[in-house]
Amino acid sequence: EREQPAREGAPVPASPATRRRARELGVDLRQVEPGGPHGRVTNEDVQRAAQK
Amino acid sequence: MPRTEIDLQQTISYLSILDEEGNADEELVPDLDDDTLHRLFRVMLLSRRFDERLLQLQRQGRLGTFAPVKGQEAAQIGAMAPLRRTDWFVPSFRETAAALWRDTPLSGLLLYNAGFNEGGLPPEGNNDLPIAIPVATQVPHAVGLGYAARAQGKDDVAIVFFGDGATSEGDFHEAINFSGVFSTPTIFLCQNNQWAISVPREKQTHSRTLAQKAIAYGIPGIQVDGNDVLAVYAATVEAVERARAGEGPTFIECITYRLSLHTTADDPSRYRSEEEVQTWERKEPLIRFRRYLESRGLLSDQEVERLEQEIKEEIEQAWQEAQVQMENPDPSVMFEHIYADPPDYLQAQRAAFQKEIGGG
Amino acid sequence: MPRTEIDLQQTISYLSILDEEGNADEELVPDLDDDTLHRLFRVMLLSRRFDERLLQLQRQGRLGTFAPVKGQEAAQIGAMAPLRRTDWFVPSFRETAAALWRDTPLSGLLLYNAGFNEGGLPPEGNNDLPIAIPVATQVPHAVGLGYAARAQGKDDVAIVFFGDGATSEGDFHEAINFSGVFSTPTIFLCQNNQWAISVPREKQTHSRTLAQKAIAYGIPGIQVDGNDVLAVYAATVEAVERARAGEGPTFIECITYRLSLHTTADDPSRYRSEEEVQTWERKEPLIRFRRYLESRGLLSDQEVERLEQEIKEEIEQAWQEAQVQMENPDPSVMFEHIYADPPDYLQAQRAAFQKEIGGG
Amino acid sequence: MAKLTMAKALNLALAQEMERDESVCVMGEDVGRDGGVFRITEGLIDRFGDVRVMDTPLAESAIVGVGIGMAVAGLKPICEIQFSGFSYMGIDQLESHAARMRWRSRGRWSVPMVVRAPYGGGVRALEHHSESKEVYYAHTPGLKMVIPSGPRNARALLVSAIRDPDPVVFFEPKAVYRAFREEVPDEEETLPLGKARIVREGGDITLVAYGSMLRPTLEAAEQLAGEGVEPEVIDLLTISPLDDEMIAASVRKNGRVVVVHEAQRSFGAGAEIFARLIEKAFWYLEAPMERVTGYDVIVPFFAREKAYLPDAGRIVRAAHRALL
Amino acid sequence: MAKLTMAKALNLALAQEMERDESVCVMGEDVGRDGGVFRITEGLIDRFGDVRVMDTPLAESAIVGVGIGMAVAGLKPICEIQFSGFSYMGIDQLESHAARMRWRSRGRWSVPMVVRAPYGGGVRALEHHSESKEVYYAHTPGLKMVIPSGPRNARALLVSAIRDPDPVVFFEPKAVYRAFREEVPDEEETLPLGKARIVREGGDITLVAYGSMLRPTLEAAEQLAGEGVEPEVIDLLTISPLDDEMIAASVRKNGRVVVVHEAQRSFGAGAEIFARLIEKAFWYLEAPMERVTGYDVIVPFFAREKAYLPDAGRIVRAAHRALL
Ligand SMILES: Cc1ncc(C[n+]2csc(CCOP(=O)(O)OP(=O)(O)O)c2C)c(N)n1
Ligand SMILES: Cc1ncc(C[n+]2csc(CCOP(=O)(O)OP(=O)(O)O)c2C)c(N)n1
Ligand SMILES: [Mg+2]
Ligand SMILES: [Mg+2]
Ligand SMILES: [Mg+2]
Repeated sequence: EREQPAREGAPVPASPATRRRARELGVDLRQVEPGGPHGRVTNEDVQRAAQK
Repeated sequence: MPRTEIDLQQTISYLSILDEEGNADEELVPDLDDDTLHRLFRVMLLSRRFDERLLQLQRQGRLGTFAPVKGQEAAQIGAMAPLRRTDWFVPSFRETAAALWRDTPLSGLLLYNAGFNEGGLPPEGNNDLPIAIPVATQVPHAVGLGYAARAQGKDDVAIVFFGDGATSEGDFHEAINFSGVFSTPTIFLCQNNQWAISVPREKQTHSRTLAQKAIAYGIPGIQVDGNDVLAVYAATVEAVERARAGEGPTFIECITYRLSLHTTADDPSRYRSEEEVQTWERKEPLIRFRRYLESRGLLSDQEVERLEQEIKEEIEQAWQEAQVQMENPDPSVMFEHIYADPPDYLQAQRAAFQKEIGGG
Repeated sequence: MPRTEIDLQQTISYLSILDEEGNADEELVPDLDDDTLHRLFRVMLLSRRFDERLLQLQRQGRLGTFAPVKGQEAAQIGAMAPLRRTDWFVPSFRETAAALWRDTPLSGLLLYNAGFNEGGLPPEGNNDLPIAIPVATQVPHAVGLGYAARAQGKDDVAIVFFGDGATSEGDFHEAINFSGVFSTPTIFLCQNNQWAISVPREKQTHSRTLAQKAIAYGIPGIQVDGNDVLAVYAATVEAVERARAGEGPTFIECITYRLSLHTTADDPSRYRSEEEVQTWERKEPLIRFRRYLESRGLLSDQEVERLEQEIKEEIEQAWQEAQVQMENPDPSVMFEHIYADPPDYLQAQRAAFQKEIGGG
Repeated sequence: MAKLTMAKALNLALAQEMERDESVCVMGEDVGRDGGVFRITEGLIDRFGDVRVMDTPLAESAIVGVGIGMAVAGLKPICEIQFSGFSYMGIDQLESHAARMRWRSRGRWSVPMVVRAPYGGGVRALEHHSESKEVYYAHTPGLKMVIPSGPRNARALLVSAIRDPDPVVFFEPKAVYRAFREEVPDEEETLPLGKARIVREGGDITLVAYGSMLRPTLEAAEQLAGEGVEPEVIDLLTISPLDDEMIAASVRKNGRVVVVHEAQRSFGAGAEIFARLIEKAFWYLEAPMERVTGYDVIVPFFAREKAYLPDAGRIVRAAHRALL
Repeated sequence: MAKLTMAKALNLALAQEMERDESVCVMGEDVGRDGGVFRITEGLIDRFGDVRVMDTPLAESAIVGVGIGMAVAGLKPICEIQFSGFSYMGIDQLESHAARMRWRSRGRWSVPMVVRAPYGGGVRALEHHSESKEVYYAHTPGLKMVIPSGPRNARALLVSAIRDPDPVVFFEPKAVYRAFREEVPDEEETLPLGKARIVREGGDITLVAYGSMLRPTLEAAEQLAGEGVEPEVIDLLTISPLDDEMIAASVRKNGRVVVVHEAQRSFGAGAEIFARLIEKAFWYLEAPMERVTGYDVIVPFFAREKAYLPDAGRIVRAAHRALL
């Protein structure tokens, strides 16, 4: 795992399950504040973003 | 004590009945009725002409690579003829002549050579295995088939064909050794056509004959003039009788010659001389057998002409039939017969495939 | 023409020099100096006692499964003795006696039997291959080694050991055939100990002898009394001389007997009789050779006693050494020597492994 | 019912099938008089004779090749290869003919044969006697690859394999042959090939194993349960065809998975399981899939066998990583 | 520089290595006088003689086994197996000895051998002549498995394989042997084993291929580019050891990947690539990974060959799915 700054087009690090939840909740991962290691967006991050 | 020679209790003999000129040693001519003699010639001629037609079609790009059998007609047909339909025929990849004796439809062989799996279907009612390409790997199959026949209380035998090159493979060795131990009714018919692609017989093995390899297994071995259909027939009859009587296997080395190229992808001029081929052309099997039959009043020029015409039409008819079957090859045929019952994942792949070729 | 017998131009002989009572055919006794005769006996005795100690240790659970060599000491040591250090020794899995002739450290053999990869290191300066377990697969290696020696302008030979069971394998066949074709300086030393686990010699193959299998390859074959170290030596000397002179391979069948079990995981009472074993015990190699040496004034009871003591200490010493090396086996040794240069992924696995065993 | 070892359970399967169907025969090195080096075929030659129970010469390619001929002629040969590490000598006959005969002959001929061999490590055996190359056979269309884990399923799967109309390669975990006993019904029992089974249910993480690796995986499951994690344990039973639906359903539920096999890691069966899960459960993966496997080394001589083989500790640690 | 076919490029590699190092020899069926059925060894016997260029008897296990002996003694044999479908007869010698000799002898002996064979379909060949079982060798520790894609890299990789101190199995895509020419330097050139190469850069999706599948993959890349998608194409070159770092770096960047191989799908090399990506790029996967492969059937006789082999259309459709 390596640190990398988010690039235009590069994937936001997240598990496939998190991506599915984001899609289901209408959340754009690129707009979510990542709370996991290495800039990873977690399920909790998505949940939080959806509730806003 | 001084060295003592071990008595091996077996010898290897050479058998020849019909010489190159078509003169037969009458005492040795096997018991064959006129119809069978005629059929032997007809099928040898059919094989020869079919081979020529296949070569033509391959050069035109209508058929794929195949292995011509020119020169080996007597060695194959003479060996196939003593067998019953229920006896097992285990070919390698060059046994077209033997297959024709077994009434294998020409259209099926054409389909096979045109790259259609449908061409692999053995003729109904025959105990024929399909063409086997990895050299010598079919030899153990004939041992198992023979073993099974005896276990099932049948007196069927199994004949397996293979070349000189095949005798160098481990499967050849393991199979014949099994056969010797279990005394299976298997006839090991070696088509020594002097070449294995570009490797001449002398470089394949250091034994003077191939027949003597039988001594390694404690089974009878005999060498015959493979271009002499009567000798091949006689030796095979003996082997078949021994096998049916429960006396086990026999190894028959047929000395013959591959008059054509190894396969249509081969260029023999790279490794053998035209003189050698000419020398063997003079010994080829059809000429001498025709002369013999003529001397017996069983064949005439007109009869041969008639046969040629009949054969030509038969081949053309088969080619027409094959071409009909070759139109619109349903590619999903490739999913058939992988298992008796296709598992789910394979059915899913077939469905996905069908969707893709349907348009996406 | 009538069948003609083919002259095979070779025969298979049987050689015996020293009979069961220890009487030698003086005309045939090979040229061996006293030191070598003495060493032959010493190593045979060392092998016998080491075998017994290994069995003891295995029954105590200190060593794993191994293949005892009891009864085959003459067949192995007689065959190994004519070779130089630079000649190649290609064992199967039972050649402990031959390995001891080659001064293989006992501690290494003990380590191997205790399941340590370190025990596989061949002795320095020897052209010895490690133990080969898949039956007959080592036979082609000796063909390649011999071929290379000649290609490199050396006169080294290669001797390969294998059993009666091994002669049924395809690799045996393919290898010897290669050797015959390329005339490699390879000695094929068959230890016919009458059994392949529970399969007796007669069920392994239908040939009366194993030596006659040489005829299949057009190479010389000889059968010898494998419990007669002088006959084995003499036959091997001949084979070595032929090979060194560029005259190619020889097949030597040593008639011997596996006096012990197949491996320590075997129970011979299930498939052979005690009477048979007793019959062969009477023919075993050490007794007759001892008598012969005594008759030559080269051995006495006191000398044998001294040897026994020396050997006992040598074995104990080796066992002590081995046990020291067996303490604290570094498990990461399993990552060594997979490749000359360990690729990244393997180094990563080794690091991860080291971390796991470190504690987490 | 009786409590049988796997060795005895396999013997029961063989004996009952040979009794039921006289075309069934057994062939291999030392299978007759000796009853097989692991005694799996014990007693069969006395019961069924030496035509149906063949002590063969030492020749694996012929054991398979002659078996193929016997099968084509209508027998049902069960070929024993003494150790899976010697099966490679027969792989050409399996790939080139056993797997193809039905297809090549357009269904005219078939090869209802079983090739069985003890596989895997854990019994302090010699080199080549602890191998686990099931992938060679799983990657070969026309074959099936089956690996039981205990006495009862071994018996049931072997019966199904014998009755299967196509060639089945049957690897028996030698470390389990006599490791424990289990109730095995006297009356015949089969299990369908190609179906895995859930050995332990749980909603937190899926552990997939087969063969001798089932036991350390169940041990690991116990440890995890003690930590408050509920693992679901799946025993594959058949490697090919793979029951990817059962595994995928479990992973879709749990989101986290550890696959365990003693075979070397790279290009091992675990990779294909991962691939199927990508194809069928991708959107439910919460964490990277883990595989606990043999290292990419040659199986070491037995003094280091334990270090090579996956154990409960390694599986638990992998589960912890998957639960992050 | 000259524009060479792959066949000629391989021939160049062999000739130059044999010139440079007299321990290098060539052995196999019809490799001498005939120059090999694909003429890869053409001219070598005239230049180097029949001790270094051996026309062997018809026996694959011995070709490998005798080669092992030659290698242990210090020669560098390049064993030709006439078609990869016949290599299974030699796999026991490869797994049991070539792969193990260094390890078994604790580094005393080694087997610097190359076993090369034409592999794959696409040339309307007979049964068994279009096989692609690279996984058998990739799953065998101690071996390396290399598959070039074009003339230049074939030459460079073969030189490296010959110089490699360990056994290398070298599969040559026969469909590419004479399919096109490429500039190949006269002076010697090598490529490191175990390193893939990026053939085309792109930021939208990663396409991984090898051997004869590179061409349809590049065709697919062209089509995708025409649709406004920028594919990155990686040519593996070596299957084992796999350059997972290069593939993972690309997938971490692109998030979407299609793997292409003609080998059967299940337990194929694509599965291991998926597994490595799970291990190294999991968090960057934006869609299920796709694999475009041969079906899990026996390679059909050539009339249906095109339907079996992956083509640009199938690859494009898989890319579309991965881009959803
Ligand atoms: C195991 C194997 N290796 C290589 C080949 C390629 N090949 C096809 S035929 C042939 C020569 C066979 O020689 P022989 O046994 O004498 O039969 P012939 O071609 O002369 O009929 C070879 C090498 C093959 N089919 N199978
Ligand atoms: C290819 C292979 N198959 C099976 C075995 C198991 N096995 C080990 S030794 C042996 C019998 C070998 O008999 P033989 O060649 O006579 O040698 P011996 O044990 O008598 O020395 C068998 C079957 C093996 N090691 N290799
Ligand atoms: Mg073999
Ligand atoms: Mg031939
Ligand atoms: Mg023996």
